[in-house]
Amino acid sequence: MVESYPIKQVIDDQGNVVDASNKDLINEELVLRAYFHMYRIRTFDKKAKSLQRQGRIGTYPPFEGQEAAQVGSALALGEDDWLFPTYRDHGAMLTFGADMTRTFLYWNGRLEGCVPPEGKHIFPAAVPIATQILHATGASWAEKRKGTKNIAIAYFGDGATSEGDFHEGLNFASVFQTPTIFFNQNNGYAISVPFERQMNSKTIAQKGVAYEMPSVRVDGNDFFAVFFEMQKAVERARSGGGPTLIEAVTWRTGAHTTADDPTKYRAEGLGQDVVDPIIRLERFMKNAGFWNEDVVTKAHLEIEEEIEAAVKAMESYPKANVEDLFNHVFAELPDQLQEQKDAYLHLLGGK
Amino acid sequence: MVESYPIKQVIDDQGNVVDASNKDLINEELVLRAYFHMYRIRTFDKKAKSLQRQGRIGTYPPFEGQEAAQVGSALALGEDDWLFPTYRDHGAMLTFGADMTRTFLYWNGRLEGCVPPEGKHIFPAAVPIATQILHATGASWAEKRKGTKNIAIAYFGDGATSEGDFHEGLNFASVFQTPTIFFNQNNGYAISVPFERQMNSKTIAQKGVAYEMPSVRVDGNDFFAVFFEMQKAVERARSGGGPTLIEAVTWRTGAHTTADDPTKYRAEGLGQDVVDPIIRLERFMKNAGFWNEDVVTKAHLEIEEEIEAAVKAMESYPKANVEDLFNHVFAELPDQLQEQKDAYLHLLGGK
Amino acid sequence: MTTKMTDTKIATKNITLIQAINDGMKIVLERDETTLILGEDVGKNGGVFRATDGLQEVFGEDRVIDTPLSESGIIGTSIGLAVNGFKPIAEIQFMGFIYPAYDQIMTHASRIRMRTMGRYSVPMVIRAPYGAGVRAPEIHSDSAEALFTHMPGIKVVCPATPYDAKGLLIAAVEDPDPVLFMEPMHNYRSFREEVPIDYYTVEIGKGKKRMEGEDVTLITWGAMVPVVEKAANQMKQHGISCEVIDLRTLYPVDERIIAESVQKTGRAVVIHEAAKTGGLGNDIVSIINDTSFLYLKAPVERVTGFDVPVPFSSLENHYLPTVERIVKGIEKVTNF
Amino acid sequence: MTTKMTDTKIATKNITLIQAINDGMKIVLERDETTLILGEDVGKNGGVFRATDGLQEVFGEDRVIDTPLSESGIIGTSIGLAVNGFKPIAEIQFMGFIYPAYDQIMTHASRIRMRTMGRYSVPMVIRAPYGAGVRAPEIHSDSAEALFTHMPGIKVVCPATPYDAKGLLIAAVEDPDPVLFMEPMHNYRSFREEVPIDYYTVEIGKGKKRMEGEDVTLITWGAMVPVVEKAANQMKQHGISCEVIDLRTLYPVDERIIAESVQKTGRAVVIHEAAKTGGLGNDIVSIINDTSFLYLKAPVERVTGFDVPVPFSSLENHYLPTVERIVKGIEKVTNF
Ligand SMILES: Cc1ncc(C[n+]2csc(CCOP(=O)(O)OP(=O)(O)O)c2C)c(N)n1
Ligand SMILES: Cc1ncc(C[n+]2csc(CCOP(=O)(O)OP(=O)(O)O)c2C)c(N)n1
Ligand SMILES: [Mg+2]
Ligand SMILES: [Mg+2]
Repeated sequence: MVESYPIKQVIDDQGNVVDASNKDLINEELVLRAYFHMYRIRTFDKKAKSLQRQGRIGTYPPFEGQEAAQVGSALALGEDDWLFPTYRDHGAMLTFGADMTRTFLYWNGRLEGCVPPEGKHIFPAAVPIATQILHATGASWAEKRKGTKNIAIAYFGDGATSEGDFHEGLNFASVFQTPTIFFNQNNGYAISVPFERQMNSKTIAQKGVAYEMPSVRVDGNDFFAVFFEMQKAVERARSGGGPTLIEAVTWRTGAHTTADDPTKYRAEGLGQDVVDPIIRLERFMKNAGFWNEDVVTKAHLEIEEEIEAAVKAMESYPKANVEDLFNHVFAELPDQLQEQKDAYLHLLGGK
Repeated sequence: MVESYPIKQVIDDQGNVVDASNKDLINEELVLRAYFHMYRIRTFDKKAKSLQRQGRIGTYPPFEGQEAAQVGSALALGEDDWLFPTYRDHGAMLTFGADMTRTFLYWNGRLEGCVPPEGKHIFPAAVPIATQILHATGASWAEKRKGTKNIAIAYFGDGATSEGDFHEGLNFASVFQTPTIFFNQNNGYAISVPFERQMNSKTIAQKGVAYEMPSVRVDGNDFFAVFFEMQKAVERARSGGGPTLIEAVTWRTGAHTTADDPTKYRAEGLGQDVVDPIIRLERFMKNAGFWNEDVVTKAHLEIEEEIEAAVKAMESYPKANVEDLFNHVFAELPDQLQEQKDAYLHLLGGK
Repeated sequence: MTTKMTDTKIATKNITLIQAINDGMKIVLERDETTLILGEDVGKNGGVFRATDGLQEVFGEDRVIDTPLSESGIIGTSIGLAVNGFKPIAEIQFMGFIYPAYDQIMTHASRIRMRTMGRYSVPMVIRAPYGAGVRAPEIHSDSAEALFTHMPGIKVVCPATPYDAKGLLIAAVEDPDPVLFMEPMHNYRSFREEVPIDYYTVEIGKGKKRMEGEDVTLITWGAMVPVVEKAANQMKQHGISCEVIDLRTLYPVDERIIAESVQKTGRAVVIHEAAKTGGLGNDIVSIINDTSFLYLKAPVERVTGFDVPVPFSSLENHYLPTVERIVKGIEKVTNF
Repeated sequence: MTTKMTDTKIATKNITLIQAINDGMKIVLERDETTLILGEDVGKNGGVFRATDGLQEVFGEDRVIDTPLSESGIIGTSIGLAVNGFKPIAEIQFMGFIYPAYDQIMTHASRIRMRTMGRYSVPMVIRAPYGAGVRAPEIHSDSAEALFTHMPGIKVVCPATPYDAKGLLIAAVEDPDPVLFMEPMHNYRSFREEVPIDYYTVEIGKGKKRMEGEDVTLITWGAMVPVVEKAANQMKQHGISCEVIDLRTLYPVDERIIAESVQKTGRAVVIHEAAKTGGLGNDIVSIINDTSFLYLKAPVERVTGFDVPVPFSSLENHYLPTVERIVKGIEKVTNF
């Protein structure tokens, strides 16, 4: 089966173009956007890890190594599309337009982190694995029913494919031909469990066969491969062609979360041959004449400033409001809950 | 995909041999066993429907039309194998050695119907769809761990493939290479929902690809096709080759259950071209010289007597014992439950 | 089913509970084009109980949707539809088959408003026939309300009569939050009632006094209501006057109606089908403990299903609270 | 972790609750070769909390098994293993992820003995870390005991201390029926205790009096035990003497220890993390109502989580019962 799903690549590890079919589409604007976003979320990720180490935010799941997959997919979306992320996809969320301060807030245990900017369809990250796959199917089905051309993307990992909701979601999407993209980041691990123990199949793409769903396997560390395959899937979905399953083969460079110790289960040196997606893009930029030191330096500065500002905003954010414990459970609080709230606020006030 | 899964057939609708590769294996003993069991469970099924109409048993799910699939699969099992049926597989259960009186009792709302004969590994029919697929995986895994050559078969319908447990079961089986046979009876309907609305794939067999699991599509109304493909799967499982998915394409001749009215959802005449599996076997027997009027008549009589005796035994069975409401919830009743039991028995006694 | 004009000029018809539910759905599908029906066999077949009978013919396959056999799938996609502008009415064929969807309801349907501070919400109704006593196969007869009253973020409703069924169903669909709508199978066709032909609602969160009484308060809901009324009538003959309360909504429970009644009678019996331990009866005991402690003349009695799985049909009548057991319970509190 | 001989010559070691659980599993894996451990990350990684640390090294990949990420799969295959001669100890990584397996537990694990009149049974332990207060992400902090105490056919156990954890775990594995073993994450490493090195069991179904008192009975379990003890100590300074009961088993509950204590003190406060409505606290109120009505000097008070989803970590300390809220509860019953 694995032969039926060759890994699509546009640039190789050295940044050389290996598939020139989309060459015309690779222009400066695209390259710089890709670089900017990948560098931006990488810097965010580093900052978040460092904040966690300093106890300034809570447990944090880094996505280092998956930037090409997250940026390549998110940049292929349109303004009005829907994004259903996991806890590891804040890179994609930020690229798609999530607020950075709120993203930090989320990882600091703040409800506000779940609220997307007005008009942006970004669902809060799904923590129970694979559940969001059904929400994306439903939300994109709603778009189809409304007669729009909007689509939804569901992000999920290799481990998520073992859950029943993965299967039920893909089946619903294929039966109702919803405009949904099932975007898998196969980063080799589900916490400590390697891909080979998660499933007996050599690819995730082949799981599309069960649903007669178009599927494709791409090099998830190759921004262009991800972006162009995403574009195809987006186009198919928008034009009524139904869902697509994309397997982006990538690698989780770091730990599962800041609470995880990969040396417990990952042989030393494993994955060292994986070329970092940003280095790969840089190599391509240099090879292909897109590298402009001034532009890059300016972008770095801009990004650092943005992140510093977001950290500051997160840390000076008004304290969590106790009332939010109660206020959003229902549109209108039932009497019992109102009483519980009143009594508790009274107790706090009486301190 | 459908081309990759041609429907395996040994005899055609007219009872002619179309695939002679197993011809040597078709001997009188096998043919007569097949005929006996198919006729036996058909007669049971008819009796059960009639008992239900007379209010002598409760709601009943007939399996008419699926006899070749159920007998063909069950006869390929060994004494010590495990059978995990659904509510529609009492044909397979009876063939494998379930007690007929108890089978009637089950459909009369009696707990006793779930208890297999001593030493026979027959699980009670799973009512929540697809759940038994995981039990079969676990029980056969246990056999593998014990180092036996025993296997387990899980029966399930086309509708069951939509449940998460179907997916999780096949994934576990393929990861742990358990000796499990996933035996699907694709009878065209899940109550009123036709196959084409249950899934977008044209076959169920192709779902094996997701798990890199050998799978095959057989004519489920052709006893020999089912039996020989089952034998292959059994052999593979016993010899450490892991699980197999079998799609037996068949047809539910009657209603979903005696409470169902298929005219609500099934166009008149639909399925009328399906040749009854018993007629098909009879044609083969006549064509191939296995038909012996005396033997057949004797078998019919024997079967009728057995069924009459079982009905009698069911109807003269001791009344349901109230204590059974409490006795088997735990190995030892907790105090609270013992009190509930005592109080209730006291109340009944005080009448 | 003949139309009738009552004094107040509201046109009514004499229908069963299941017809009332069908009627309620028809009205909401007509009034609000964002409403959808999803479930197994709800379309062509009109539901295994005929609750959605005829609706697909009127509203099309696009709004009355036969789904694959997958409860988590039904609820999960309904959540996606609900956050994006639709109001799904999802049918779970029997309440005993809601468990595969428990995760989606528990971690998403009930939490999305909270998690997004109101940005997204899930205005969805989950319909589920529940309860024993109709000789159904295994697992078909569970009463799982307590698994949902304990789940913050979802309301739980359970009508006992055709009138309440229609009015509560429409209210549930209009509710901005998820509502589990439990339907007493046993009452589906057991009696008829005059029900307004047109749109009306019954307020969620309000119980109803079905019988006035002085000596004991009987608190119940759903399929148990007629059984409790029978017991109350029987007690009348023995000179004991029972007040019968049908809770109708199981979350949020109408605490006031309970407290007012128990403060009058000083005695209470709670009756439900589900197992005693962990059952909603315990919550009622707590409410009485909290609100009416000093009024109580006897411990509150619970007459419920036993702490055993709902049994096979041959034993289900032993499992269900009977008039006799309820009478015993009433005698216990009156003789205390 | 030094070995120590007590007076009675039982060798003990001073370990945390999570070490005690690890120790308990090691002992059962040694004693009974039909025991298996299954779960996500339980093997090489030794569990996300290190509960199974080192066990795969000792017992091999064949007995300490990393499974695919699929809770229904873990429980469903464990059921198959259990009916066919094995004793699976299935880990659910956090209790908030048990919901996808709810169907398998509800319709099979808990019912198979009943359905087959004892022919088949499911001697399985489901381990699940639960509770808030450790700044975990969303859904990781649920306390879902009431969803299982209401499920006939399964026992529910919840230790608060290292000693009880090991003894109850071994008892759970030896129990012939399924046992849900809830582990208070908050207490995993918060304190140590002398625990016998060797095999011992703590009886399932028996609570434990942690403090003797005269004025009020405080009933709790798991992670709330230390908080309640703190409150009790604080009350002592105000001249109010509290009896503290750690239930340890949540089904079947030790009704006697509750009744005896409340009949002595005449007052009770139940404390738990889960939401108030539908929480186990209501069952305790009912038990007191049934057994000790005439002894009660005040309504039983419940100090619990609010009827809201367990919140994000920034608000979890407001959600959890605090010493202050418990003190208020005690004052309420003593000042009634
Ligand atoms: C239903 C459920 N079970 C278990 C967990 C605990 N858990 C969190 S992340 C994770 C691994 C997920 O692996 P994968 O899907 O590959 O995504 P990745 O973390 O690699 O991005 C697990 C087991 C969970 N969040 N939800
Ligand atoms: C979890 C669950 N959901 C719904 C049902 C109700 N139900 C009983 S049989 C059935 C259809 C099953 O179809 P299929 O798997 O094709 O088997 P068949 O009945 O055709 O043999 C349904 C929906 C159930 N038993 N369990
Ligand atoms: Mg992964
Ligand atoms: Mg079918």
